[in-house]
Amino acid sequence: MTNKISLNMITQRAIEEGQAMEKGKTTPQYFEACSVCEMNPEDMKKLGIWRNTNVRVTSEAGSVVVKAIEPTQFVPPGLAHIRQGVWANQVVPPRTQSTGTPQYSGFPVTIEPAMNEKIKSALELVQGSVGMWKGGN
Amino acid sequence: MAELLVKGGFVIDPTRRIDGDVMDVAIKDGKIVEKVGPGAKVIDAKGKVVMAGGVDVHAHVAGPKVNVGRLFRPEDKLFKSPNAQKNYRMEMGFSIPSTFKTGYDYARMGYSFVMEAAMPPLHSPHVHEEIHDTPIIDEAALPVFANNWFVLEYLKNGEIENSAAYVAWLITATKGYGIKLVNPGGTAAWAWGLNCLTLQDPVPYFDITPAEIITGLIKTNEYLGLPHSMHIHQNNLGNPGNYEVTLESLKLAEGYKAKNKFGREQVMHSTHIQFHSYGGDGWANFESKAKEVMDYVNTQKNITVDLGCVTLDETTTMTADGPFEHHLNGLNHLKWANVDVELETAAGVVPYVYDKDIKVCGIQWAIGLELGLYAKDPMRTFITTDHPNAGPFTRYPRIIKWLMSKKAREATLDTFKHKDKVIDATNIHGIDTERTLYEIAQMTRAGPAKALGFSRMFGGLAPGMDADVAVFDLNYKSMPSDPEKIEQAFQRASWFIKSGEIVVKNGDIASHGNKRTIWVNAKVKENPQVMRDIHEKFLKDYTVGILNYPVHDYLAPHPLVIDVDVEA
Amino acid sequence: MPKLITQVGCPYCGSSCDDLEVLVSDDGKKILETHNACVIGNEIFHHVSSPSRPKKPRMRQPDGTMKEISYDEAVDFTAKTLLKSKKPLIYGFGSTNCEGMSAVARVAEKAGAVLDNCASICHGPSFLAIFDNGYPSCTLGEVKNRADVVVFWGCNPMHAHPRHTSRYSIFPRGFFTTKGQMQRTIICVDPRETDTAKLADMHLMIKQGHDYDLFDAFRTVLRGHPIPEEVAGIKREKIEEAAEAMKKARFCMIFFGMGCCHTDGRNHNIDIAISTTRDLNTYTKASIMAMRGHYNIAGPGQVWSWQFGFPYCLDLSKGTHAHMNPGETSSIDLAMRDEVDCFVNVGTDAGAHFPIAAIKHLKKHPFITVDPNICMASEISDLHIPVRVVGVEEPGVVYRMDNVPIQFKKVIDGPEGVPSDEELFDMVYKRMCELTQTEPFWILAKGHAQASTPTEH
Amino acid sequence: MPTITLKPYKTPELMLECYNITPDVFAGKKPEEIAELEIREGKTRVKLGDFFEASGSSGMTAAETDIHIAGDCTRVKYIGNKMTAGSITVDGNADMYVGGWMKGGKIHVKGNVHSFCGIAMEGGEILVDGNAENYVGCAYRGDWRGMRGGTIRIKGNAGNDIGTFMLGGTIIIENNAFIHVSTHAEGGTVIIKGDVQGRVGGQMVKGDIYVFGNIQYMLPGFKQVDKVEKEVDGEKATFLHYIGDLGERHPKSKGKEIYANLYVKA
Repeated sequence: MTNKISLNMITQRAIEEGQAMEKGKTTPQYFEACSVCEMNPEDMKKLGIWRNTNVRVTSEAGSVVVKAIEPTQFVPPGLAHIRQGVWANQVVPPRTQSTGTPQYSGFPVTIEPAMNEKIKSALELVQGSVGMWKGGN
Repeated sequence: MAELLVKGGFVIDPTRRIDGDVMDVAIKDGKIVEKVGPGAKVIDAKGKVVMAGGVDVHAHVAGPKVNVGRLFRPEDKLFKSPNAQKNYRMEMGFSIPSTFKTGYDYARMGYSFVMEAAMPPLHSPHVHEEIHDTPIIDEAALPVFANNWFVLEYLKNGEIENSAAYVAWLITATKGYGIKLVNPGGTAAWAWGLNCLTLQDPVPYFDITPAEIITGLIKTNEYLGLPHSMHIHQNNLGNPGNYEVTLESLKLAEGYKAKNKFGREQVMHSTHIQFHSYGGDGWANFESKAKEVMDYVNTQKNITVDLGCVTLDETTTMTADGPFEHHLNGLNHLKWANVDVELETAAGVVPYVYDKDIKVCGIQWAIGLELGLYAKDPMRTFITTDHPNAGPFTRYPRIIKWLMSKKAREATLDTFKHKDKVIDATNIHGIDTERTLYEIAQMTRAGPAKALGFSRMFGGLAPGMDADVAVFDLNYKSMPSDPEKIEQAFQRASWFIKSGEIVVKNGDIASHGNKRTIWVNAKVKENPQVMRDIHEKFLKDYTVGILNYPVHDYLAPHPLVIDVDVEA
Repeated sequence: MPKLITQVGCPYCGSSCDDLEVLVSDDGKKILETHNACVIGNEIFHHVSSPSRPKKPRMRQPDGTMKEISYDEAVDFTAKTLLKSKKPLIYGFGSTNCEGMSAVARVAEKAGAVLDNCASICHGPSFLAIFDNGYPSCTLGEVKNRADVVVFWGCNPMHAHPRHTSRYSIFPRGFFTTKGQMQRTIICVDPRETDTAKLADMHLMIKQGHDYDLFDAFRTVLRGHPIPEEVAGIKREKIEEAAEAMKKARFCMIFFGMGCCHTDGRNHNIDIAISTTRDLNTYTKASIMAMRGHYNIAGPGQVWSWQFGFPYCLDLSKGTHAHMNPGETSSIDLAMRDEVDCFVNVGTDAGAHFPIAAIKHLKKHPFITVDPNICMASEISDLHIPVRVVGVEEPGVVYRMDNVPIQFKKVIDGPEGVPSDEELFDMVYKRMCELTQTEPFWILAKGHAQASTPTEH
Repeated sequence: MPTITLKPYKTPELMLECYNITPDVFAGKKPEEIAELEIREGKTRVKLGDFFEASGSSGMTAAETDIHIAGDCTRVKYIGNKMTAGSITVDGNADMYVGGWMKGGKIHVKGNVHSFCGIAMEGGEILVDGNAENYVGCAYRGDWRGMRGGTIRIKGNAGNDIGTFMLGGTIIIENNAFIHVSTHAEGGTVIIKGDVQGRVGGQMVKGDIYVFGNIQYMLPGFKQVDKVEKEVDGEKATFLHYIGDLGERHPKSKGKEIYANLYVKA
């Protein structure tokens, strides 16, 4: 299956993420709060997925598997939102337009279903990216 | 602490009417003493001028608006790092120097004290954080009152006692020093985008006039008997024709007499008078009214002024006069910062280039100097630039040069593109007066020290006073032969001893000294109504809790507290 | 008897609420209850007693595991690493007090480091805009007491600043706004229908990334010129209606957030918002404010501005003077361009909040984390040094989003032997002086915030 | 013209800050002296000779001195910093601040340049054969005095912030540009031969912009007033003439408001 959709991605704060972060980034709450991608049901339909399906999000900077959910705050078709944090930052382009601030919002991504792929933990993602992950896959 | 002997210099000490006598100054334990033992370290001041440490009555050196100026002007730092000295903190900025540079530069000029001229009470912890990080020099800060809701309410009802109780509470809570007025009523009006340009303009909602605020705060100040008088930045600053409002405001002091235990004689200090001595009804016929203003000041013993001299630099204007900065921004279109502070005050910041080739700037330059030259009593007329508004404080030596030398003034005038027009609109060209070193010592030391209530501590070299001694490489016998030498000498003191410690040697910083924060602990009779009002306002209108408002002691770790007890 | 401490500051978001009440156990060691805090603030106060919290520095071993070491060893390692590096980067300060920021600045100056704070990836563009165009702003009490039109542009306080709307901006009844929300018109500009947008009287659902165009349309309309039928996905009538509401306000307040800073144009979105505010002041009173993220992230901007003249991205490697140019001296750019050879992460979690590519670059060199908690950065660090939690175990000055300084309290004692940020960096500084055989100065002049008490009067 | 050749032989670990690579500094110096000039790698002070082999000869004055960098300068900042005369040629790429605060002379970079090329330039010429990153011909942070004179020509693409706060001089981008052209400008000319995504002339007070390609998102503050024939950078074409930014303040001359001009090829 090569079902893919191109969306405009933003990554911003959510209260669920804020609360979970203060609990700890290795907690299940943080995982629940941040490893999700909010997208419009219309776009899910185009992609041929239901809500709560794992998807692979790929940008110019990288790729991450997250769970597609229906927006908790309305997102129009064409736009997608991953709450700020470890998963979002796997795909956020580091380019700053020479201002110092990365492109956290407004960058193109492709999204494809990834039903059988596992969502990695925060620690696995971060340690894995610098070759320090000692856990299994 | 070691003993020091400053030997054989030309001593100038107006507090004892000493003018150029060759004498020694003895120092022990941070104080001037009659004599010291043979083991004292000797500083050879032979052929040099010896004065007390300078006292700056009015500068914006610490606090939120100063820091806005620093923050929003990176270009004020670019390629400007002239004084980097090894093993001292970096020194950054020109018109709004970093705190470290501020302390170092004042010390290099032989100054021991600077008054931060406008502290927004809500931001007082910030002011004290910066004062703490300013090395060497002693500092105090004046909280602003003339647009404060409490004060406006009490004065509207003529309640001087309540006004005094509130002022005492606030000065103590903020570790402040006295009563500052900035554009009375006008800044409160600015919260709705308005202003008070005359003394009769009613303040929106509060239904009080600037004139009533001014007299109310003179009365409040004398009720409390604070070391300093009320200190006013008048209404209608910077506008052509404003000298009339200025004279009207000054006249409000008539009939009031100073009541205090600190030797202060004035009831009103009118600051940066240069900005308030303008004639004409527009920029086209803008002219000097320095003579008219100074003629009045000369007759009134209960008024002191400082000059606010324009130094012809690129600088940064900043004032609690919020509407003025908005107005200025409309004229020069550079960046504009503003902060309205809930219940208390406001502030604006705009960069400004005083260009010698612009006629108005030349006239402003002349007005500041004319005021300094027309003054009959140098003990009531102090040198300032309203730093950084009319120019940075590091230009004081240049102002001294201009005041001391007609040749220097003429040389500057000659560089103006519109020299003739400036001459037409001012009197500077016709003034031959040249200030003496004695008068300069009055205008930078003895005078401001007295006006601030410091005459027992600062401004002179009498035994018992703080051992703040500056040695300048100037020959008293041949003044003012070379005006450039005057500027150079005052820019970098040969020696500066602050609180008995050598902090400057050959113009370089030698020590971080023993910096102090000076504040007034004002006590009045318990006033339940005022305390109730304060608690209610904090509960309802402020966004900060009352417990978190007073400045914690650790922020002023080296305090010099002056007790004022109205009851006693 | 447990003790109720009132008017406690909350070390979470830029609202810096200082009206929390914390019930503390008899022995002053445990937090029993918190009142008035939002869910996030509440979490912080309770998290300090988490058993998993480290109480000693941990050094990475060759096999990848972490081993506890003493603070002296940690200080020594940090001092030597900083001295050895050609250009270390010290970054963070989202969660510490100004005392800590000041102590770090002294270390950074000595180390010839680049000193940067979280604004670099957050409100940095707001600084750039303020440099270029100024900042007509006010304190939050002015909003509470006066604002009758409040615009939230690219910000979502209902999520990011949970009590902002109730303390300052939508609901509170102020001196001139006695009817609270009833008296305020709320305008929200956001590409999503956020929970803040749901509270608004007018939601302009802007096409993502076109904020600059929409501001330009507002300004054009305000000057009485015609605009196209639709700009940034918003119909002309709606733009005119919103512009009219802002112009007719007695006090118009614009709050903006990451929707402006994180998207195309960055600083320019804010720059033109500032121009719009300036324009509005021709007609009425208008003010603008950055919705700063952390409770004291305005702090480093203040402290470093008075110490060096720049709020962030300070390159102190020149020795004689500080240099600042975001885009060059900013953390992400330095990382991506391999311009630094040591990374010290203080009071933040770059591991979680930097784009991962930047972390990969920084990990080529020594990587040190100073933070009370285990976080992503600590778990990839060579050294993790725990410190006390400011606002809970450590008092100090913090600057709220409107730059109002608030003197935060401590409510309980920190874990024994764990220093504050300030103490830690003073130790590092002293060690650096020993190693370089130079005189320390200006040290401990302020004393520590520990001794903090207001004068009785 | 006497030429000093610098041949890079070592790649620095960090970036090199070479404020000294200018004809003004090189003039009158022998290659051995030039090799001794101090440059910076982070906080360490190193010598030009540690990274470059210097040969050839310099002229007595800057105007008589040519510098040829025979290699790549991807990790070298500040080439031609504040130069007043003479010339520099770089055979490869150059990093940030090429020709920063430049007053005269000529710089030719045969590869790409990074950001802040020609920052606060006052005169002279910069020619880049490749692409430029962002902030071509911009102002230093916070300064309202951006590029005041001289010419910058980028033969490839450029990023965002071209001519921000520009007051004078000319910038030519021969290919495409991203966003923000002449933002806050109060003078000067920017010519884009290719396409621009948007934000052209925002907050612009005075000055001229020419776009030969397409502007994807036109700002609402620009209004078409005319259609004109013009010869621009040697190319004759018909342009739609817009004025703006109507949302910004504008000075008046003889009672009439002066606007900035935007010309888009019809």
